[in-house]
Amino acid sequence: MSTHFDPTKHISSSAAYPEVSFHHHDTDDAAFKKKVRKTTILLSVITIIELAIGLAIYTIHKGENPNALLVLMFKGAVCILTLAKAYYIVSVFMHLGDEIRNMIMTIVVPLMLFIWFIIAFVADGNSYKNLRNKYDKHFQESTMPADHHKKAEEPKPADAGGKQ
Amino acid sequence: MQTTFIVAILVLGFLVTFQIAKASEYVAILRGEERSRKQTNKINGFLLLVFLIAGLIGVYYCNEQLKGKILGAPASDHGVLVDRMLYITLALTFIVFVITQVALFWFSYKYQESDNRKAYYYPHNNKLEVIWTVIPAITLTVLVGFGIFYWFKITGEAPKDAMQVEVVGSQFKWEFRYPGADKVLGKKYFKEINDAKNNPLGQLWDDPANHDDIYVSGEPMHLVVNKPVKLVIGAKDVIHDVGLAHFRMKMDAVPGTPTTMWFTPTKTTADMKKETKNPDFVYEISCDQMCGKGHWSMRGEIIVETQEEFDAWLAKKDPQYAKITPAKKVEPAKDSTTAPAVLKDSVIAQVIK
Amino acid sequence: MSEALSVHPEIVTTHDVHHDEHGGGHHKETFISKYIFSMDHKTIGKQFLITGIIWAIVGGLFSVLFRLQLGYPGQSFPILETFFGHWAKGGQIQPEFYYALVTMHGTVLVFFVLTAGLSGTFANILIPLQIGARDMASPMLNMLSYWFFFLASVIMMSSLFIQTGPASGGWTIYPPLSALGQASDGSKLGMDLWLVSMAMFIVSSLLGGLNYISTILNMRTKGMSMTRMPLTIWAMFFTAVLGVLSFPVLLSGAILLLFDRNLGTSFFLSDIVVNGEVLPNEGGSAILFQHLFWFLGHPEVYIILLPAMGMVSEIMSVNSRKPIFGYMAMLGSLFAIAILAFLVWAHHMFVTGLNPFLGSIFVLLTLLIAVPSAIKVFNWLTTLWRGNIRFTPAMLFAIGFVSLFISGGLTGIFLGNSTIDIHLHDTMFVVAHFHIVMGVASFFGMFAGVYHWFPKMFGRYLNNTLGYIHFWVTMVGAYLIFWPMHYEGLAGMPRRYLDKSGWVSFNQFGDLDKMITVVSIIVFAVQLMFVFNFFYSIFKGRKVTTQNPWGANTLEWTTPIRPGHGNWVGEIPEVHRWPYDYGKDGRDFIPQTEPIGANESKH
Amino acid sequence: MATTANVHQTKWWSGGKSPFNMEYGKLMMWYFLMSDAFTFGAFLISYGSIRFSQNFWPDPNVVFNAFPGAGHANLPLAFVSVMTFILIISSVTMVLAVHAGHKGDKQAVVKWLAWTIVGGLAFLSCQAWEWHHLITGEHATLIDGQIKMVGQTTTVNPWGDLASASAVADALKNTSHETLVQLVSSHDHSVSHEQLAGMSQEKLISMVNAADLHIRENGPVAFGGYFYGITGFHGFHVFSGVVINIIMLIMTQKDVFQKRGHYLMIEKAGLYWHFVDLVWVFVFLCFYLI
Repeated sequence: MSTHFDPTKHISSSAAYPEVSFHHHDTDDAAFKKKVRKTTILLSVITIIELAIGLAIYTIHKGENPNALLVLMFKGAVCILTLAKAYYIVSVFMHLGDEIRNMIMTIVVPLMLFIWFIIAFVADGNSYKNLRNKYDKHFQESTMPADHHKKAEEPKPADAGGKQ
Repeated sequence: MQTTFIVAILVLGFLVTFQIAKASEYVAILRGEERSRKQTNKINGFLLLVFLIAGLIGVYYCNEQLKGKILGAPASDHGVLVDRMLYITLALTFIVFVITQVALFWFSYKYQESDNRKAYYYPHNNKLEVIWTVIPAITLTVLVGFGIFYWFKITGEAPKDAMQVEVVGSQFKWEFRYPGADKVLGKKYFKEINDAKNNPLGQLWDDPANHDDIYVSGEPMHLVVNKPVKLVIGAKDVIHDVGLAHFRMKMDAVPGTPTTMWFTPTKTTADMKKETKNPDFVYEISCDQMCGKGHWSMRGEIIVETQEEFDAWLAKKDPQYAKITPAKKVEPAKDSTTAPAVLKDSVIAQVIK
Repeated sequence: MSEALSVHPEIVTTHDVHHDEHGGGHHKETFISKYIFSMDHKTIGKQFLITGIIWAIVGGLFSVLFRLQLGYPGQSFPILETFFGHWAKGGQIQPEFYYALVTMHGTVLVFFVLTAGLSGTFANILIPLQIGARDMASPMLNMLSYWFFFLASVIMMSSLFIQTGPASGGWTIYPPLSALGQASDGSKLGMDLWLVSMAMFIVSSLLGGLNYISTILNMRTKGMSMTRMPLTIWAMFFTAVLGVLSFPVLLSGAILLLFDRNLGTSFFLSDIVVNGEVLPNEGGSAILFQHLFWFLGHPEVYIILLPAMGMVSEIMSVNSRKPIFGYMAMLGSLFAIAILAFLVWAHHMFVTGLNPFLGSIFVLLTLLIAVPSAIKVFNWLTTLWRGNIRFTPAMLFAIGFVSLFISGGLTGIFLGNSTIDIHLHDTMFVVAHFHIVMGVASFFGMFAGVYHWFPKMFGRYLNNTLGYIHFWVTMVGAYLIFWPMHYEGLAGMPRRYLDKSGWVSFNQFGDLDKMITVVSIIVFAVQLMFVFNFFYSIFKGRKVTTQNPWGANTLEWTTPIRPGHGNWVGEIPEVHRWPYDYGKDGRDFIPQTEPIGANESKH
Repeated sequence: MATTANVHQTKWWSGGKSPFNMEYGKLMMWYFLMSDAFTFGAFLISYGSIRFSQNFWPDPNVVFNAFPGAGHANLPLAFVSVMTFILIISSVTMVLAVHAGHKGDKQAVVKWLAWTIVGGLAFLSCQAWEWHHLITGEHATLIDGQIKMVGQTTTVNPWGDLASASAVADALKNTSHETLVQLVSSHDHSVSHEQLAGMSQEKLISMVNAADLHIRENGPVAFGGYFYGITGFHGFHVFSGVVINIIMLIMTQKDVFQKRGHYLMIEKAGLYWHFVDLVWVFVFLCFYLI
């Protein structure tokens, strides 16, 4: 990675332009460590909550009448928690929060593209599912989960664990 | 020999051109670069004007020559919408085309370098810029509005009484399936596709809806004039595309994902033969999506006819099921009705085999 | 340190001292370090340009070959068999060969010529020179960028020589065709090589793009604020942003396709029976690949077009002796185009069974692009208005660019409208449209750039007379080839058909196809003449004797006639004004380096 | 006009200095990570698209329920939470290494980098175990009308919907003798494997307790492709991150950064490492949680 243009030699000599400084200002040791500790704990707590929700979804699925809406809400909650986690990692661990606004914007703004990217792809996937279900009845019958149309035929088994 | 000759001519022409070019460079230096630059400037300014005029005449001439070859009036109701949209767009864009091209070349010619004139320092004019942001925006709103209106009409739900035909593409042929008397296309599964077992589309025989389905291949698809038809489109191997130039319709045939299109043919093949004065006229299905080395020859035909003609044609066809029935031990219709719906069709098919 | 360089011109000296500490081969200026593994952005730019020219000859030759088939289907050209053996059995181009040719023509010209050869060349040459930097942010990565491109070239080139031939499923390589060796010979080894080559190409493009972005943002000389940058630089900047954000998506698609081909996965494959063989794959989506492909593919169109737009703006202003009209509007429209480029990809997929509602949103977003495009055209026209225009070959190509951009842009309004696209999708209309607006127009931008900056690159001029012949034949030829082609498309004639004589609906254009073939051969010959002019003039061209031959304002003309590595001798000049002060206050031009005068009028 | 456009920001944007107050290398790293985010984004979004095109998708709690050394115990998400914590902790050690670099504290940099490398290697080992477990663990699955013992691969997915009893009954007739032996011995431990092997097909079928087996159909096969593809691509990033960190460690040991007077390289390596953690957060979300 080293190039013959080595920036490092000259950074110290940048005193003529005091605003050009490549050093972070959070050198206050105690405050920094406290911030890192806080973030670590926060990330851990969020992860634990996520796991709890994951297990809750599992329990709901095992139950007699899975509540689709509740599962969906749980899943939405997990997504939001994940975004919160991502925010803390980027902002604190990657120090983006300490950069100046210009920098933050050049990173955050392009990420907005993901919104339409995700919506369009997922909507399209969903639309193909609908097409198949409508015009390929065999596909629908052979892949639709049992509780939608097989229920009358057999009781839903309780244990879903895989066998080794 | 001929090739050698052509190459020789080209090389010779090139050498001559190059010598002239080299000489003109020297001449320019001798006569003074400034002077010769001004001269070439005049020539090129003039040529730009010539290009504009010749170009516009060329556009007119080209249209005169070729407008008769673009298939004439559409032969379906949706085709009328597509053509209308096309001509609306054409009218608007052609005006813009002429104005901007004329301005471009005229300005180039008019404002070519001259000692008598100084360039006008004109860095911006917000009012002008707003005007030519707003006008295109409004024009395009109109186009988008019409476009989406027609688009939803064309891609919307087919009428309830539409006849259904399944179209399946594979390298490099089209196959068709008519739903028969029950008007329902039976289920199919690609792993059942087996030409040797007379099952080219992978129909699942335990589905009674399949028993009257009529399979057609190696001959044209037949459609009824003025009766909406809904094509259910699929492919076996790679992506193909059902292109119906005369109906102005098109839809990809994608393996694994059924697609559909519907339209109402408004002219029978006989009508079109008269209209085009071509006794060999036939509606064609072109494959419009690159599908392998035979893509260019993946041709299907459609015959649009009256209801009576169609009925007579269909009556002569046997359902595909009839071709395999003698081989079967059990009476399949009964079998499939008694079998629990839970059973996977493929499993049943396996058992039957 | 180049960072620090631009910050403190005085450090330039340190820079030189610093060189020797590392003691790399670079400083000894051997042939290898100067011309081969050079880290000088100018040399790298020339490497991109020359590699691009070689590829353009190859890609152009392919088009001549398949045009022969299209113009003269059924006719035998024995010479073809001499050169291509069984690919042209009996002197006739075989279907496999035809499809290999069109696929490689598209791939080569879109990626290797118009992406690497155009934006790679001019981003490299112009960015440091026009923003006032000694080199790219990271010259090392910049060099690697070229060599990854070279590697990609070698791999792609090698695929032309294998037994089963190169990829031949169209340059868009839609699976399942591209995923199944059973379905097409071109989908065997050739396709793997295509994908690997593209992966290398993407790495190259990313290394380049990251460099361009950080250089433009971080290394502008003193006074070169963002709104004092020439439009070329803005165009290169948005081009790099487009590349950096969209090429990775193609990389993902390519990786998934490689998996489908070689590891038995089912990302894009489902329900397939090929030649009677039932494949086990279920659950994939063939259309998904098209989404991934066009998520790059559409921005790619602008990756090709934006640099041309930027250079045309600059050249037009210089040669009209007038400021570019509406600098901020030009900049805003570039920005709008860059944003919209990411949002409209599925307009290439209106007839894939795309959900009609989703389709209508894509129609709306697509036609929005026409607004910034219209602004650009009107602003170019106004730039010409009341100018004092010098028709250098570069200027002629710039005018030609605008003409082609109008023609091709307007047909885009047809195709972007899903209703019309139902009829025109995948017909010759599409071919005509994108060749005019993205192919020929971008080439015109590239030619304009080459003619304009050749003196800076090599210290000599290209031969003017050959330049004028080149322009006029290409301009007339481009319209003769592609204008009538629209009519074939309006007749519904599908693209990639090598012989239409068997079709009742499409066999009426035989004479037209002959004419197009003849013209395209002539145009190709004239391009060869340009290539000759290019290489001849590098060594024998008229020498540049003045530092600023075009009377231009931008910084590159403040460097020595043949600038060395580091570009400026002594300090990098400071910038005091925007680059478009032409004809201001009665002065022909005022370079960017000149401080604002006391009595100078405001604009 | 050009000069007055951004008066309040002139300080940053007017040229001659970095508008971000940032050295170019770090800037390039950031933008590289942006583009890498689009690579991963494209993978994950494709996965989403395919998932939304399916009627059925396996419940991750069912798929990922094993833990090393815990035998057949049903411990959904337990192992992956360990992996997640390993990565979070390694991210923290990296932060501390970067921080130590800011202070020029070589010993601390070495210490924290070493821990980060350990964390990365631990994560890779966990992933290796998980892949191995998924690929080799065999599950009785109804495929094409017969029951087969399969692992999770790119071509089969043993986590489909539960098969109906009648389908299983039909499928047993087509099932190979060997598979039947395995099926019986998996829940009937009273008979030895050799004895079972000697029994007839019919006898074995009668011994199979179909209701107890919970045989699943072949699930969506794209699941395996995406799981191995994306976690593999992420694992590749972790691996390259570990390599980068090892290089950084060696360079630190050799006082390269000390001589330069700063530890900016560590900072860039840190950005990469955190990005790997960031991606895992989303992989974790997409594959294990929802």
